[in-house]
Amino acid sequence: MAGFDKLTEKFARRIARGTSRRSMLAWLGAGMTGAATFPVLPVARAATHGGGPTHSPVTAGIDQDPGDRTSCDYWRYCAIDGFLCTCCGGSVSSCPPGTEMSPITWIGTCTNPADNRAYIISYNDCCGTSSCGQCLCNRNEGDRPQVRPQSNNDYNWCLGSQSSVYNCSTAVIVGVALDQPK
Amino acid sequence: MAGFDKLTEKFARRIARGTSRRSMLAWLGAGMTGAATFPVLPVARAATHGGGPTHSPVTAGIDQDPGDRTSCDYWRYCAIDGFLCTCCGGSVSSCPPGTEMSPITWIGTCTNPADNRAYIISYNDCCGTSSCGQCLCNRNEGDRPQVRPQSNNDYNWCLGSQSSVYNCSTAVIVGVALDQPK
Amino acid sequence: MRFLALALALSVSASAVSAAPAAYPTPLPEEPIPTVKALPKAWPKSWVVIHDFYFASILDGRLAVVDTTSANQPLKGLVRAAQFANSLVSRQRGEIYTAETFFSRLTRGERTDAITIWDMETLQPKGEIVLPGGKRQQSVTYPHLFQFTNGEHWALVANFTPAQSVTVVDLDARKILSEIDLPGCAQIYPTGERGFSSFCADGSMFSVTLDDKGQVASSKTIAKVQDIDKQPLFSTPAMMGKTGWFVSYYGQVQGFDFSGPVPRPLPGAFNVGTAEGGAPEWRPGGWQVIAADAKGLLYVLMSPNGREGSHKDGGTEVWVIDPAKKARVARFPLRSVGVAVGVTPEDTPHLIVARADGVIDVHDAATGAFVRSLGATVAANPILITPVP
Amino acid sequence: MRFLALALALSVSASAVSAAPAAYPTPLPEEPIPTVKALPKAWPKSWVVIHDFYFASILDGRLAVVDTTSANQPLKGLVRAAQFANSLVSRQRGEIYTAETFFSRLTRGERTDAITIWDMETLQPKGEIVLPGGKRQQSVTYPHLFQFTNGEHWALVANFTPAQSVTVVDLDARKILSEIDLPGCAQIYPTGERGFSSFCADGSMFSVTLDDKGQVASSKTIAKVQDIDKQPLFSTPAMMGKTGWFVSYYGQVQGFDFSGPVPRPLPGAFNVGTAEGGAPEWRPGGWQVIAADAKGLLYVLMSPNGREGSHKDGGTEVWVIDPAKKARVARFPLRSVGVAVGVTPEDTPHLIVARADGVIDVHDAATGAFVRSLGATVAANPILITPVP
Repeated sequence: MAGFDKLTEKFARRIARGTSRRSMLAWLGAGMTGAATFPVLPVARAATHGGGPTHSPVTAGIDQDPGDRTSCDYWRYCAIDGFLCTCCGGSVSSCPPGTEMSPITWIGTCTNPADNRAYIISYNDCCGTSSCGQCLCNRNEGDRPQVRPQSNNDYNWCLGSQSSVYNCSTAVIVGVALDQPK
Repeated sequence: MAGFDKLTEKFARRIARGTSRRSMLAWLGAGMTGAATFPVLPVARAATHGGGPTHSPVTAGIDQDPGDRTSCDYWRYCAIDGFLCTCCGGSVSSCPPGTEMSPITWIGTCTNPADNRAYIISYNDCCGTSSCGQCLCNRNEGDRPQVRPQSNNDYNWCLGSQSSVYNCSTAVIVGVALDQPK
Repeated sequence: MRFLALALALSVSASAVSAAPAAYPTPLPEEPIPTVKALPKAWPKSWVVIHDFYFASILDGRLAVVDTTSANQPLKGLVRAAQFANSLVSRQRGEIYTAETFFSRLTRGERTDAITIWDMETLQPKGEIVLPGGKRQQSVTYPHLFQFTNGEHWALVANFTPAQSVTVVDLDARKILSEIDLPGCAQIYPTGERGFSSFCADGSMFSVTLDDKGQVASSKTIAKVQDIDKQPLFSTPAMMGKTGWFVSYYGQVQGFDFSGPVPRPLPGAFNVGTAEGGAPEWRPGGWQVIAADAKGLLYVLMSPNGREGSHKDGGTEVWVIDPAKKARVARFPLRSVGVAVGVTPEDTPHLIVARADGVIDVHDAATGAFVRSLGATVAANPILITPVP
Repeated sequence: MRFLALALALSVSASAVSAAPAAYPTPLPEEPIPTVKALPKAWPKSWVVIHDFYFASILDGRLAVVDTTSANQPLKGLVRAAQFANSLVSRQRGEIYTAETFFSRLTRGERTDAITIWDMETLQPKGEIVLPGGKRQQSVTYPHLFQFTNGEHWALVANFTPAQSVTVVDLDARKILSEIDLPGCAQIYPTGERGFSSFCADGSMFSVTLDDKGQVASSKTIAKVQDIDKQPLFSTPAMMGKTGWFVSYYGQVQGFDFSGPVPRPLPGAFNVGTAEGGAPEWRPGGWQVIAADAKGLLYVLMSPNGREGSHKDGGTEVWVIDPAKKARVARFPLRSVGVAVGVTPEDTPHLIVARADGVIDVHDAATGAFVRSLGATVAANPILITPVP
């Protein structure tokens, strides 16, 4: 396992240094035992609410990335499991102030309904602050048992971080998939 | 303050030894700066629910002590503030397994609608387990600002206990008031 | 003391004698302080332990001890289960074990992993066994991340850093015996007298026997016990003695005999079947989707909206399966979407259903008839139901 | 590594190229990892800090940093406020302070009380000051259990064991300066340049000036500043500069000038008045029932069901009071029962109402008109609203 740990550590350090996405994906392609984000509340999708009873959607502002990022239905959340950082002080791709973004996490593949491309989405968790409590969302397209960590969203991936306490989850575009999701 | 601390300690030890209620009340009458139990959720009374959507009441089984002890309306709860131990694995006068009963607490005076007597009620908190989360109840008849600790239910009285973590509140009869509540 | 004296004077002034009605010549008796309830030494077979994942504060998770016969006071007590905890209950040892994680400043600071030992009568902690390395696996709670072996004298704890390993703990001596690397494998299924098996990422099962020091005595790989792409098995089986019955995302049922030193996949996997009303089809769905009773029947939580990704959505029916006949013998409609099921070992067994809205419903296990609801009164996020064997 | 290699092989296999529509020739850009948001160095005047008491897990309380202008993303971040915590915000120091309590095993074990120092831009902890003695007062959060003095270079922490005292903390040197016994007195109202006052159980006020070492330089008792039996004052005043405006359970308004070394009760207490529709009468009700704006008006949360014990029930109207005229100048109906009120220091001030159902509503402070609701999206149990001065 030493080899795997070293790989993970190396990956974490690369991300910390802000290495380009391209090189990261190349590395991923070379074969990372990805791993998952976080909890599941069964039927959490129904329970999820947005920023308020009748609020305007939080959007990218461009037609190519459609949908309300405070809604569990947003396309990037196809395999997310947890509180949406967009409702917690962060955004779809950034952690709230006061937290630390987990350096590694699991990678999903979601199809953007606007451009019909399959994007590789990294569900990095935000760590070190307790449960955000807002916009709980659980979707499991492509989720598989824990024996396949790179395809399972039940792990707490606040793991490479200083604290393992979980706050919320992001859904970061890290590239376009070479292939379509199954 | 040393004198006060000593008194408090002595009181705690007496209770721990199970000294008779009579001697305790005599001591109280001699003048304890009582002190309060615990939190307030404004309008918590409305939010309180019993053991289930349509459950049978939890009663004393005698006409002289009427009412559902899982309901915030029960007569002994006239100045309680917190989760009802009756819904948490304890009872109206005992703490749930796994907790420790706070040795001292604040004393309210509630009128029993059956016998029309004013009883002295001790709202001992149960401590060492996290928030029970069931049957939150806040009533404030006779509650006064914190400057009068013996009449204020906002203090956490998990204080003489090993842990100050609050679980739920009891409402124990410790005697009949010499006088009626105001 | 000046202010104190004044306060005391004020407290005494708040009073004026009343006459009690003749109907009740004697006041209600004084009640003793302190009083803390205890539980029976032998818990009734109608009691279950419900794991409350506590999403609103995952670091403050808990176990609820629940009397399923009581509609008005079902909650008998809470046991701490902090930060993605796992738990075990041992009737023979009279103890509950929680594998937990703590930080010195609640959310930050120094991390400590430990097994806490709780007495089943008092629910008080009796001790702890610190787990070294800060590597305990944190996941939404799966039962098979923390298991007994060696006749409940030892416990096995799953680690994930993401390196995978298992820590072997001597519960009698309260000490760590060993750590066993488990690259590419997950979950712990006790196997034989002293050992365990795990599912591995290539679809095989890896099995270990332990010596009396907790070291690996032998190990074996059984190839192709599952096809993770085509029939991924839910990680949590229904246990019938030492036989584990697993169900796949698509309803395939596969048994494993864990009684010997090496697990034995039972021949003749079969499907729970289909039914009308699926949109698009019926599939197992929920967190704890399968349970067993003492008669040898399986209870599978089923969703009519089965599709890719629906496997954690919960179900609206429970299908009763006889694995001996490889056939479905009944369909029980639920009152709402269930996420976890368990069957009590009572003389008249009950099917306990934890619903997505937090409500616990009790059904007759033989007929599926609704018996009572406990309301949403024991747990915020009930995700596992553990009958006490 | 055998299993790992297999897992990797599987992960790569999950894929098949698709054509993107001509409408979007370029894919969405990759986004950087890690990314953590920061807050502006100078928080807008529309932001408030809302204390979430978090009843479901009191040990996991928190502060919500809230942008009251945003209906769809009002929550800007959370700051830990563990176990009956208190907090302070200093714009001039760019720091938030939380006075908290921790146990080494979440609910049990060794207790540590500490002030945690948080950076207002990053919401990251910058350090802590351990409070000795395990005596920090734990109550439902009152602002005046933790206060600044000495130009925000020092903080004062209320203790309750139930012996009452105040710990004086040097925030610059991050050390404890002294502990001052306060028998029979409660709450901390900063007074003069370096000192504080407290209400005492006999209705007096006790006032202390501190020397440059944090020791008592002088003290004074002002007798009969309130009649606790007849007009008990809510402990939390509305501050207008160094004048604190308190309201009683029955609507009596009393000002105190805390600018000098000794507090000065302002002459001419008056009542917020009465109105039709009370059943039996209008009284102040809620947790934080009074707020002030920059123009010198007071906003008092009023319940139409005023009676003994109603003082924490929340209110359905806010009455605007001009203390200079000693008169009510407006009545604002709320959309639901409010439990806490605050007024922002914006150019166009807003009245922020925390409701019993957790919803935060924003009204125009001048007219009372409803402006927007933030929904129940920032706190489970919002009980205090702190505008950032």
